[in-house]
Amino acid sequence: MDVHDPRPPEDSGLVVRDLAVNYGPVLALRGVSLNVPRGSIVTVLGGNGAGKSTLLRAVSGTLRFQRGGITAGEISFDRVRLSGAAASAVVAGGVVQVPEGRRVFARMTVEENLRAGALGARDRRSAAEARQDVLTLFPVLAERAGQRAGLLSGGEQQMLAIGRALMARPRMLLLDEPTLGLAPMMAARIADTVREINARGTTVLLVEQNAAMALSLASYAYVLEVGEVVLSGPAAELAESDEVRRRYLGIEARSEDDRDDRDAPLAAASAGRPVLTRWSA
Amino acid sequence: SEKATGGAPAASAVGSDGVKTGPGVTADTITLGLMTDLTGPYASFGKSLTQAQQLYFEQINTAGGVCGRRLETIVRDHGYDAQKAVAAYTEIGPKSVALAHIVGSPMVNAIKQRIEADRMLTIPMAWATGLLGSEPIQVTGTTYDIDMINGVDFLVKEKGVKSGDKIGHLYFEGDYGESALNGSKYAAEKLGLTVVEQKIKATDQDMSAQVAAFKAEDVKAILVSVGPKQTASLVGVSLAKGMDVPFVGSNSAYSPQLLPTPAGPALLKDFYYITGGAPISSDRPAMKKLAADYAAKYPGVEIDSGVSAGYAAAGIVVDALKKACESKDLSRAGVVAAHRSQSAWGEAFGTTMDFTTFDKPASLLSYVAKPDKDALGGSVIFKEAAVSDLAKEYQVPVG
Amino acid sequence: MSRKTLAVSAVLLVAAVIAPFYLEGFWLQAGLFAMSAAIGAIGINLLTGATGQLSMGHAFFLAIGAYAYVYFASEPGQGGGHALGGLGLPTPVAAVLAVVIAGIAGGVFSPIAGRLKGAYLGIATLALVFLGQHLLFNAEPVTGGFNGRAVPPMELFGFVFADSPALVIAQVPFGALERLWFLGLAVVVCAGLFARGVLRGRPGRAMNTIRDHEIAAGVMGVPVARYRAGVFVLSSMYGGLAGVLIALVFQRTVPEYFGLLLSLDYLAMIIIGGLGSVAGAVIGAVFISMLPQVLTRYSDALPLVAEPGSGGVSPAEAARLLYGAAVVVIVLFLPGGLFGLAGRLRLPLGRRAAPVPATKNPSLTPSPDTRN
Amino acid sequence: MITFLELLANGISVGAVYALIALGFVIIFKATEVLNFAHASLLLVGGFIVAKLHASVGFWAALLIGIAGAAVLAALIEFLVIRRANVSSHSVLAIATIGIDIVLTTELTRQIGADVLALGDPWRDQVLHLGAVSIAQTRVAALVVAAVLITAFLLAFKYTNWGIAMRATAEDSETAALMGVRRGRVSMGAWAIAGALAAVAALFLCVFPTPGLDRSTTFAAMKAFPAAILGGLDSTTGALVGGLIIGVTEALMSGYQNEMAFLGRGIGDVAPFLVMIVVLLIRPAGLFGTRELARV
Amino acid sequence: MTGPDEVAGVTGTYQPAGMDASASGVPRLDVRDVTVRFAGLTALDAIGFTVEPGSVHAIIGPNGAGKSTCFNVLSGVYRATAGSVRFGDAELTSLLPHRIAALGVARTFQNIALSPRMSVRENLMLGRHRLTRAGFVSAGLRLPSARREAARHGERVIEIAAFVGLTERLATPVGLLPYGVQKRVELARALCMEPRLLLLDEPVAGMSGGERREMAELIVAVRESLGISILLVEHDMGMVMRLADAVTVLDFGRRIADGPPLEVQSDPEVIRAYLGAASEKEETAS
Ligand SMILES: Nc1ncnc2c1ncn2[C@@H]1O[C@H](COP(=O)(O)OP(=O)(O)OP(=O)(O)O)[C@@H](O)[C@H]1O
Ligand SMILES: Nc1ncnc2c1ncn2[C@@H]1O[C@H](COP(=O)(O)OP(=O)(O)OP(=O)(O)O)[C@@H](O)[C@H]1O
Ligand SMILES: CC(C)C[C@H](N)C(=O)O
Ligand SMILES: [Mg+2]
Ligand SMILES: [Mg+2]
Repeated sequence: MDVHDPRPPEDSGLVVRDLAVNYGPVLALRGVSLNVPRGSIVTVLGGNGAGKSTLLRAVSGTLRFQRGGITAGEISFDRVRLSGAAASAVVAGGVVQVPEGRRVFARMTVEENLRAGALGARDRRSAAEARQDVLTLFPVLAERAGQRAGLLSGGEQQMLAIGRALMARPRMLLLDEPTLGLAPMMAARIADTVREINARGTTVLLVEQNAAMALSLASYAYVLEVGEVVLSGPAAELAESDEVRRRYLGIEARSEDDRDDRDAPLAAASAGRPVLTRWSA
Repeated sequence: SEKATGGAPAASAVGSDGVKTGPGVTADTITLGLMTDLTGPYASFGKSLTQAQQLYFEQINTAGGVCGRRLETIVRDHGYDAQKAVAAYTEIGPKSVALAHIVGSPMVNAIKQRIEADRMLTIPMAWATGLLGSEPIQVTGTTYDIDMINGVDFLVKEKGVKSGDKIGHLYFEGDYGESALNGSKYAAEKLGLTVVEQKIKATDQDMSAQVAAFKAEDVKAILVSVGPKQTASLVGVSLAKGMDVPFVGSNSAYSPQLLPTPAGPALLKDFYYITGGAPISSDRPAMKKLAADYAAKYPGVEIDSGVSAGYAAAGIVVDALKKACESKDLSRAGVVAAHRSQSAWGEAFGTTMDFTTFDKPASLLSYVAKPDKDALGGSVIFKEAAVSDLAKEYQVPVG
Repeated sequence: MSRKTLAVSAVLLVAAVIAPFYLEGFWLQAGLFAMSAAIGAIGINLLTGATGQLSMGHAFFLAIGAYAYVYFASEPGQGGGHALGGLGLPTPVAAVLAVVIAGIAGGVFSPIAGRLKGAYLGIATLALVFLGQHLLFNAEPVTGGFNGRAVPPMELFGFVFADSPALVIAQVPFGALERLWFLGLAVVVCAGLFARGVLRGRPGRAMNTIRDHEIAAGVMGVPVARYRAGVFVLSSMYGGLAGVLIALVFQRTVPEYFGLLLSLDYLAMIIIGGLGSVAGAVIGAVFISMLPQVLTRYSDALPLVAEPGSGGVSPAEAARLLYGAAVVVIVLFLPGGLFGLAGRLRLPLGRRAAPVPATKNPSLTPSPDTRN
Repeated sequence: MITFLELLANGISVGAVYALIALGFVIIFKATEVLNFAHASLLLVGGFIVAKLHASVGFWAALLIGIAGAAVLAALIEFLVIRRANVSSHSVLAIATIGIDIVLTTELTRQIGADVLALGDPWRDQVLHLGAVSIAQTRVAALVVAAVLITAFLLAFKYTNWGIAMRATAEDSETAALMGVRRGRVSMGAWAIAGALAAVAALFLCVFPTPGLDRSTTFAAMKAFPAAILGGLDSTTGALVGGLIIGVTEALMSGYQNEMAFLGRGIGDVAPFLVMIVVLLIRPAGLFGTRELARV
Repeated sequence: MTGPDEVAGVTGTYQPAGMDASASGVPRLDVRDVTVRFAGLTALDAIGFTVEPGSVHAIIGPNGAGKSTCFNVLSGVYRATAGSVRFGDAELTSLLPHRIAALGVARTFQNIALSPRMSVRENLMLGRHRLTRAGFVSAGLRLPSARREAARHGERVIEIAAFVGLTERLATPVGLLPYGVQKRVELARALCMEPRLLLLDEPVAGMSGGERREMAELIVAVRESLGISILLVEHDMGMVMRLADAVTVLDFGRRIADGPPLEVQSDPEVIRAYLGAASEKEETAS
């Protein structure tokens, strides 16, 4: 894995400066600044509702679909301004997102989903090539080419979603929880894939609940809480921090051995949980 | 409480001139209701009716009014919708002494009960047989069945249809079509003909299937009791498919608006329609005057059968009011009674009507009219008014 | 019910009770149309609003109610040139039976209603309207064909809801409309309360879940097809009840009335009033049924609206233009309908939950294929 | 037998017109999942423009303008209403199109008034004789046009990027946007095309066997509903087959009305709906429609 | 690979604290030779396993292995092409979903399937559907019986909400809640059915580490206090290892392993198909 300078020049790659986003009355992001240097993998961690997906939507220009909007700040990719641009312009600029929850086109076949991915591609001729790459990466998609995507299993759909995004041959990939619901082996595969895609020169911004995996992939990490960046630093450093371990890795205390933690009996009545008795009626 | 309710019979009063009055009549005005169709399928007809009647009332007012009172009108558009008609009647009924016209038999049917309860003289602009049998309701001239009987008679006498032949009848679902069908079936039975029925809805536009069916039965003539558009399609398709037979329509089956359409030539060829009221192009002085007055008041407006029909209907109402005034009773019941005392009305308009009974059509005389591009109103008399023997024998089903 | 809603309801009720003493017949009749429409709209809101089943066949069930009442209540006789059947039952019995028959008609349709969704169900129910009118025109011994039939006035414990015998209360002559007003009011209130109970109770939850996530509903123990059919039957019964009332107001049934436009009116009502609630249905019903009446009545005073026959926009046209525009405007700007608007205006006063954000797979007709 | 063939030919030829109208429903449904009730008024607009202009600019020019006009109007509907509506379901949008239809139809019928407007087509009332059976030339033209257009759209939906973009947008416009699809363009394009189709359909609906365009023309569009549903709302093939089935059913039932008098006269208008109901009982998504997928 | 007999031997040993499972009315779930075919695809190929009363049984396997399909068969959403599922005396394969629910089989969904505009309370009350009777008439007329019923079950809903930690959220529309909380609402709704068998499809997917832990504790608490059987699909191997008494592994619709967690975890076939070589070091993290 290539080690980047943790503080790269501010103007290459994706630059987000002082971003504020709201959904109607709900303020979802406040003063968020981050930087994804060209060629790197950067991850954003955060609990549910922290605003991770919102951040990606802001970059992709799809906030308005959720009745949201950017109220302040700027986003640019390789010095091209993205804030305010239409979603199609962002894609044309080489920034492609794999949305949270897969969102495959359920009624279209796998093949058609892949073709949809190539719609916004800058270079139509390379679509065939891209398709070849995707099918090599996920052979199951070739097997299921004619099946309607809605009938794929969750993991298969996730592969399709990533494959679909790769069809546009992005320069930058935004991944929103790509391993959600994936089997461990598949999650590992996805991790390898991300690494591989990155190695081919695609910049990656990764949003993950699976913090361990994300931190192992990324060179730099940001932690988002309730719409604000509360922590940031080189991924390896963050992985060592107590706060991150407790909240995102689900490990109780630093000192405890991992294996012990896992084997420790889960206390049912922990934290004063009320007891539920059987209903008798 | 000063509440004016539609339900309760309003008290009659006697005015200072000794004339008994009721709803719709004050010391100096008489109010007539017009329930017309200005936005529905018969909008153009309704418009002509309304304008012709307003012309008539204006002329009467200029000449001093009726019984020392000015005639006023309240016009309500029901758009050929029964609920709107009911609503409109509730609104204008209590304020009117009579309804100078109401378009469409479904609308009349919808408020029939109330008209009878209110004893409100009403002139329907519809000629279904079902409208007979109600004292305050006066259908003008013939009903559709009489027209069709006279029409079949015309086919046999002048168009070479003979006993044993089949004739087609294309008709609308609803009382218009079905009362016309009653007439044709009656006449056919008497004359040894067979009727091939084809019932359609007002929304049907293309008569190809019906023509095919008629053709299959080898009909010798076709009766038409539908709307003008369906007539045009029927006639056009028949000729195009080489079925060259005479067509005889009810009075609502033709409209001069059809002449400029591609079906125009076909209509001019062998199509006739039967009507109890003379076409406006007929050379009676009353008609000529009406045409002139109407053109003067509404310059550039097309004249159709609605003009003469509406004008005559207005005349019926005004004459009833005049008669009622003579007997010093302008209450609704008084007006109906006065109206029912006339046995020979309308000579001037070309059809003499007898109003003394209400379970028979006021007249059995039908004209045969024929489309004509150049004539006023788009049609001319082809055959003067006559009653067939069949029509005289015919027992009108009343109910 | 909060204290405020209670107060508002009380005021409305008092106003409704004293109305006949002040309003002229035209308004009473318009009010009765609105009441009938309200009942029908509550019914279709149960189906379309709460359960997510698009129905364009509501007019059919109104027709069933109206004609069944007439048939059950009339004595056999002659009319329109042919024999008319009738059972001559006491009118309240006839009314109840009419509602039941409408429900049965809905039940007969349940193999379709239980299986179809969305646009497919919408158009399938559209077929009912055409089929219904075909029957009305052709089943003459029952329906009187195109002539329709006279509607026997309702008679409850010897009290006749008709103009005669004359009745004067507080110096106001009480004709058919005044009497029916109270009958209508009672029926609307009962129908509304019943629907409210259904919506807020166990069936209502099941209906909403069927709308939002059919499979989940089934897995949680809701017999989905049976519930769908059941709601369809209930909504048909509301339609039938509305039909009985409208027949009593018209005093005559005519087949033309029960057409496609009537069905569309009902859909417009629940959109304009607000989907899924009783109050929304009532507000929408009042809006749609009063709009043309008001415009016609004040046509002289309205600048845009020309006198009938004078060539401008007639009141009827103006009403339709407004009605169409209202539907569009509400869909665009007031997703909760007028009832939702009322709620929003109340917001500064009362405490209300924040508006629910649009979900990713929002559904009146959920598409379960997306794995949401 | 001749009668049967003639009725069949009639049915097929009317069916072609229904198919054209149904195709309009299908396209918009595919693009936006909306059942477009305003299609009837688009029909009226297209026809109205042709009728008003043919005398001054000639039929073909008028037809082009009519097609353009209806397309623009449809695009406007998309732009002003469909795109902006924030609704909880597609049924609500369908009801919104009812509102649009009411507004447009009211205004247009006001304009048309009581007239019956001829469209000035070149076929006039000529018929084509095939042995003993004769068909109006307009209907032959309609059949050819419908077949060509429907095939074209079938291919376009399947194989062009436009088709893919359209279906993607219909399913999930947000995700489609993430693919770089310009949602506005796609769905507006679909509406415009449907509008254009409506004008073409209006042409065939208002020429020869019918006398011309008038205020009741929109009602004819109602028959295309069972056609579209019967075939499957999201299938172009379905539109064609559905249209033909409805046309033939209607023609046969009307033609053999006498033999079927026990069903009540006028059954010809109801029969299409009955056929549709029967089909839906067996196939809830129509003959060619995609069944809604259900999985959790 | 382990045979069915051994499985029974292993899993049968579990007894919930202070409660005799068989006596508490929780029957055994017996899945035998269930096959599900979709056009051209065999999603489940004659699989079988047994869930002992009161135990936590996990189904794991790669994506698309047929786990959710299996759940769908158990809950009546899909009809099996062949095979039998017996829950006590009842044969489930021929029953509609609501009939299965009536037997006390409850489930959560891989993708949240709540009514977003209804409040948490209403969503939970839906869970009581099978236990309540009020129909259109009694609800419409607000008969006393319906009111009493609503009150009684309302109380139980509050109890369950407290147990799951939703007390504060009862009045909130579900659509407004964060994802993790919605997942808990799903669980609570299933508990509201008073199930004897609880099917949990990826209960912690999409949750952060902290939330996963909480959910796992909750599941343990459910088993402890109710003694019901739990069938669990989960990709979080750490969680499966901690919670499950027995594990069935599916791959391409076939059962490739079945047995106690530790045994299954070291099965080479399972490592090949599911866990991958990386599993040894990966599991600690998740
Ligand atoms: N469409 C919307 N309308 C209103 N508020 C929204 C909308 N989408 C998200 N929010 C709010 O914005 C905030 C951030 O949400 P976001 O989806 O970005 O979080 P997230 O970090 O991606 O969470 P998760 O891990 O659950 O995916 C949350 O408080 C959420 O409730
Ligand atoms: N309704 C259906 N029609 C056709 N194929 C289906 C259907 N439902 C599921 N499948 C197929 O069956 C296989 C098993 O799917 P299932 O959802 O059971 O997998 P899973 O084990 O739950 O996977 P995951 O862990 O990804 O959720 C998949 O290949 C899927 O495509
Ligand atoms: C001229 C029309 C208004 C008459 C119509 N045919 C009817 O009887 O209703
Ligand atoms: Mg997110
Ligand atoms: Mg699954």
